[in-house]
Amino acid sequence: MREEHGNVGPVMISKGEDPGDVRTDVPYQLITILSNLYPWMTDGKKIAVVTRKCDEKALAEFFKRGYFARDRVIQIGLACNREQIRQCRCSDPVPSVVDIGEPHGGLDTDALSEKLMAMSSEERLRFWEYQFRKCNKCFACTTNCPVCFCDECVLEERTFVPERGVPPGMSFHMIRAYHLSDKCIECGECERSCPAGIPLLTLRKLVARDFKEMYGFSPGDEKTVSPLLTTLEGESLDGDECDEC
Amino acid sequence: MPRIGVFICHCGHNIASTVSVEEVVRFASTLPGVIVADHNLYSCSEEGLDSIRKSIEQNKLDRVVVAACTPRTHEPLFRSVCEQAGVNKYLFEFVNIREHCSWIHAKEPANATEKAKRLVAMGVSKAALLEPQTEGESSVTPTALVIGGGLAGLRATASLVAQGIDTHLVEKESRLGGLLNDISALAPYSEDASTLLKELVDEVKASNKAHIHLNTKLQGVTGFVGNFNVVLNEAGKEKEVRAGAIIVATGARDFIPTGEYGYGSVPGVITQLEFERVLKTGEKPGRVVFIQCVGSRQPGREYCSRICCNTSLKNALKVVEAGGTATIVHRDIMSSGTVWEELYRNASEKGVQFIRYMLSDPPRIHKKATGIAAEVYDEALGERIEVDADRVVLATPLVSRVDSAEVGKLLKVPRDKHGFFLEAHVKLRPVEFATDGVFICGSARWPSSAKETMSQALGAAAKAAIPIKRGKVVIEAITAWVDADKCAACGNCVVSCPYEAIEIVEQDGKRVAKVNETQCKGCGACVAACPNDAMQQRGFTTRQLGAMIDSLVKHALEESP
Amino acid sequence: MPKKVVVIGGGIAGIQACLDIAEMGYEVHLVERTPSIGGRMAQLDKTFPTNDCSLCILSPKMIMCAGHENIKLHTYSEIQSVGGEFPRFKVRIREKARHIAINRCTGCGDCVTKCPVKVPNEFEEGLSTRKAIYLPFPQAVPRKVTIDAVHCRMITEKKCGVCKKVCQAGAIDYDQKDALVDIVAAAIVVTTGFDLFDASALRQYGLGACKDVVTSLQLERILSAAGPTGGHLVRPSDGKEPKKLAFVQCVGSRDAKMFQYCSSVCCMYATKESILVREHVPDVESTIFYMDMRATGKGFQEFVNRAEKQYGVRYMRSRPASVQPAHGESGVLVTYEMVGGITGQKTEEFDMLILCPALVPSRGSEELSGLLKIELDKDKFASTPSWKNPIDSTRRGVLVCGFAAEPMDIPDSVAQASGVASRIGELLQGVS
Amino acid sequence: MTEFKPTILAFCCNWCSYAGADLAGVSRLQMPPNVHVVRVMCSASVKPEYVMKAISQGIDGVLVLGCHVGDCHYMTGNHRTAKRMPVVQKILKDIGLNEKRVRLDWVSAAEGEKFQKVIVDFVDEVAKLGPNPLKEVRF
Repeated sequence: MREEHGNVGPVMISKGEDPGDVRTDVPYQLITILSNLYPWMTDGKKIAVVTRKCDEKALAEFFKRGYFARDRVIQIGLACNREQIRQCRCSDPVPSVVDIGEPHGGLDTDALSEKLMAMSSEERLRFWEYQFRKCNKCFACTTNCPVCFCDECVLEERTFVPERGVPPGMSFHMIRAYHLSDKCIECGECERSCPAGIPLLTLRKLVARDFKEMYGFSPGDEKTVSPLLTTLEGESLDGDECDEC
Repeated sequence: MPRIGVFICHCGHNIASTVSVEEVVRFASTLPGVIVADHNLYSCSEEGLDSIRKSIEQNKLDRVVVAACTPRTHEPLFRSVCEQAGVNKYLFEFVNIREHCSWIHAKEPANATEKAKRLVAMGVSKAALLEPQTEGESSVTPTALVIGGGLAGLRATASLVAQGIDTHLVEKESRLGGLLNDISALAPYSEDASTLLKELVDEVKASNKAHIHLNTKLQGVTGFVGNFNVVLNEAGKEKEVRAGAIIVATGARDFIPTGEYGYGSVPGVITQLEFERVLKTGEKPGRVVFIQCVGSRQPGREYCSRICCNTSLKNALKVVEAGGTATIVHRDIMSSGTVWEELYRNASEKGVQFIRYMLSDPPRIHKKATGIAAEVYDEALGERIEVDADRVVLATPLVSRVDSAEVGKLLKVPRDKHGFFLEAHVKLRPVEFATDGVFICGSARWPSSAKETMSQALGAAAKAAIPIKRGKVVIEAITAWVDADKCAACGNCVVSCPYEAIEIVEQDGKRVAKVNETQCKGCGACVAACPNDAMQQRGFTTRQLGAMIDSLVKHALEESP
Repeated sequence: MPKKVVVIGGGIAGIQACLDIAEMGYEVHLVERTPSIGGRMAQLDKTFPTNDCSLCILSPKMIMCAGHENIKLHTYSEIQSVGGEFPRFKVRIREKARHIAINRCTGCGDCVTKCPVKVPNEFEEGLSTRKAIYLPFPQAVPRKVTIDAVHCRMITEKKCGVCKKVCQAGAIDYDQKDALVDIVAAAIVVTTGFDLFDASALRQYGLGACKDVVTSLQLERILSAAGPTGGHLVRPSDGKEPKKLAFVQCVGSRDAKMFQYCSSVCCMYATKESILVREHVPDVESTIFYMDMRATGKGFQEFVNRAEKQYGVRYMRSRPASVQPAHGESGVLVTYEMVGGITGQKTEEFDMLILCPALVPSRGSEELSGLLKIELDKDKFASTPSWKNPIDSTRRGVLVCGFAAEPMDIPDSVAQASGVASRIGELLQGVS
Repeated sequence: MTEFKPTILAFCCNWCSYAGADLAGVSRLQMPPNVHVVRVMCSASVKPEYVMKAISQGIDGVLVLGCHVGDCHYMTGNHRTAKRMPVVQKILKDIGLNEKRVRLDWVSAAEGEKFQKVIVDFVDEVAKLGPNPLKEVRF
């Protein structure tokens, strides 16, 4: 990242080029940018990217789907500072290899999540209803999301989100929550980029917690397959056997 | 804009006595895209079909909706009418307002009518989005597989090989013949059961088309009609065979009493099958009392096992012929038809005694100094009488085999609440399963006499032989396809497909998923796995199903009072 | 050239046999005596033990049969003669004159509306009338009218001709003659089914003498939505809704002087009908007089238990000794012996009595057996003595299935009919 | 006040649960007229998106019925349904809806009575939950 004219933006530095005065204290979804760049890297050369822990997980999701060749992406581990961790309510901020920065421990709790789950369901619904009314369907959340892989978004289909106007209906947010349930790496980019200030990261965290409880699975590990894609092997369900047989 | 015709069936009174068909017709005619809405007393009658055919032609319809009974029985019929009138058969949509409406809401006609309207609206909204399809074909492995080497399996195998079809016969025991091995004689035939059985076994063994696998169990089945891959476990060794069709002939076993009538405690109290073995030895039977319905036609096991009365009649006659005496203690003598009724008459005439007991007052068995006494309340006389006996034979029902559950699971075919296999339709498809290419015969379906078993085995053999003789099966056009523009090649579909029919390929410089349609069986698992709207199933596209939901919302929530 | 098979009888057994034989690749000629296929099953309202609507499940099969490329229907036709031997039987079929150009008739029914002659309707078991030109029932296959030459005034007296005037298709042909069709058949299948024994011969049961005594098949028609009463349960004498019904089993069957055998299906259809009447008239009470309750098929005993517990059907083990008219025109008095400890005779009044008569081999089956040179058993059903091939008659290449061989229910008939296809496959394997 | 009659959408697989529903019909098993069956080939083809869309539009309850686990006509189709639907239920819960509005159950072709029981129970349960609050939420 480099500051130019008062704005901090991502910068690409070629081999042999002087990196100059770069900054690493501003959170930015570099993996989303990498995913746009990657198809153009037809020369077979490698690229290094500054990766926070969440970026590392996002990369794992890319590798898993065969979008990036593992050996062409070199990770420069960046440990987030305390302020960044606080903003993301991040529980897992330390990359596997720390090249830059001081490692700090994660936070166990997200105050908003706790508050929401302590509410009655009516209150919780009212909360989200208030939040989602602000949505102006700008698709910033999906565009900036590193693990939204589709070119055309299903949420633009009237089949699934029937409301033509703005704001979209609840299905917009529910379907997005479902799609991210087995791949959201909790980078917080959706929440950061949302012009309406909807606490989207909190919704992700709520669903992620349930998902982990049910299936013992968290996204961001290249080795594990999403439980939504596996069979029940060995598991039995209630009502499996017909009682009368 | 589609041109939709909607046809509502009265089904005589079956629908019309609950649902106001006229009201549904009026409503249907207001739905978008509907050119004509009509009704028939019986849409499936020649008259009904003819009027649909004419309406398609006169109104130049390009989509047809019939609201009647269930697509599971009647869809082919209406599809063929569409074809005859020049409309692709996949432009037909079936709405079930009988099984799913009139029959189950018989006491609330107004609500049922409203529901029928909503169901029709949903069907019409789907129909508007239907697209014409063409069907594929797949070849058939010219081999059959028969599971079970008892009477049913043997006869089915004999028939298939006689028709020139290679057949694998799988038997879990070390010898063929099943229950028949233990039976003394088969009424009403004069020859001994073992002579008859040997004749059939020899016939099968002599054919070079019959491949007999003894000590063998079914281990795994994959594939579909025409091309099943079956893994057998032959005496501990795995063996793979391929088959175009499968016949289930796993039979049944006799119920072993759990202490009823002194079984296990009073000597001389034995089951019918044990008595068959006694008769086989030629031992003098002495005084014999047969007790019918032991463990059947009572709470817990309600059914009548069909063959036990006739077996007792046959054995009672044998007892009398051997100089003994026989008494049959029964609740009803189930000797239906000509042959068995004659046997009943013969037994009566030859001196077999019949005493009727009531379920509420079953016979009691006492041990005596010599022999056994059976105390029975005779319903006809209204008196309690005692009969002395050397043996008490308990006629127990046939019950399903424990391992039929496993066979059912492997083949994905259902069983009824008693564990007998459940055929596709109890009246008109007695030897078929709902699953194409898998058939059923003999006592695995329901207790059957030898003669009935033979008929059913021949029936199942015919059903199995048909696809093999035709050499091909048609693949219904419900397979999946990919909208390449929307596909992001995430691979969810590849992992979700149970048939490994999907792969990621490079197409026009883009990585996309591709469906191999001959492998696709049309389950649609990939559709739900796709995070986008790229994966679609023919006849069940996301737009079609989405439209049905929208329609329900519109008619149930927005327009209801 | 595919080998040919002749199937005699277009009931459910014949239809199923045709479909399976045709699917195996043989050419099938179905010979049916009446103007439509469908047989007895077409007359039934519902079927036991699921109460599935009979025509609803039969109709698709009838239509498939008519539309199959390998099946040729010869309706209103009879077997004239049979020569030759297996596998080259020479079968001569007489296609009786319908007096209709079958290719022109559209089945519109204009002629039927205008025809002035009314005769008892066989399909409705005489409960209503039909015209001299008629379609046997609305779902008939083929949907073509037939002129009943015995009753048509134009044919008998050369007076009338209304149907010809109204027929816009020009399909009426009063001078049409019977046509003969010769077929060399590799095999012949007999599926001639059953008729009802005429229970008026047993005078103690009052059929004919009491207006409110009907046969079980008449009740099926009364219960049918398409039947003579539009599905309303009414008794013949006064058209009123009966509240108390009785069914008598084994009328003529299991009878030493009449028919010794058991007709197999009556216990179950009486149970079914007693449930159905309750669905039509909720407070109707039914009593079934029976000898042995033979509920041996899949789900049958459960069906009987349900009738007894849920529908309040009273099962009475007794064979009524006499049936007399009740006071006046309507109702019947049934006298029967009590059992179960309380002995003695009892006379009870019922609003309507339904007889379940013996089901006998269909009319003409004895003559047919003569033409086919097959033996009958002592009950006059076609003899099928083979243990291994229970659908073989006594003559090679002639097969029998369904009720023609022995009393049996629909699924047993259907299983046998499919079996016929296998048996033909076996017999004709390697035969050129 | 009239008793609340929920509107319910049910997805039934062709091989087991739709056949079970047919059997319930043939057996004349009576049940409330609130349930609208959509036939699909396998429960695995039911996109969770359909369920969420229906709930979002105000449908009071959605039933997804498949073959019993192990009996799926397509081998493992219903395994996937069994994995997907609980996630939908959790999302409902997390945004403040009752997760009982979505139910997954298994009905075989032989279980007409089970079908009736599932329908009666589910209608009863959803009726107790009251109208889907999203019905009144028009964004």
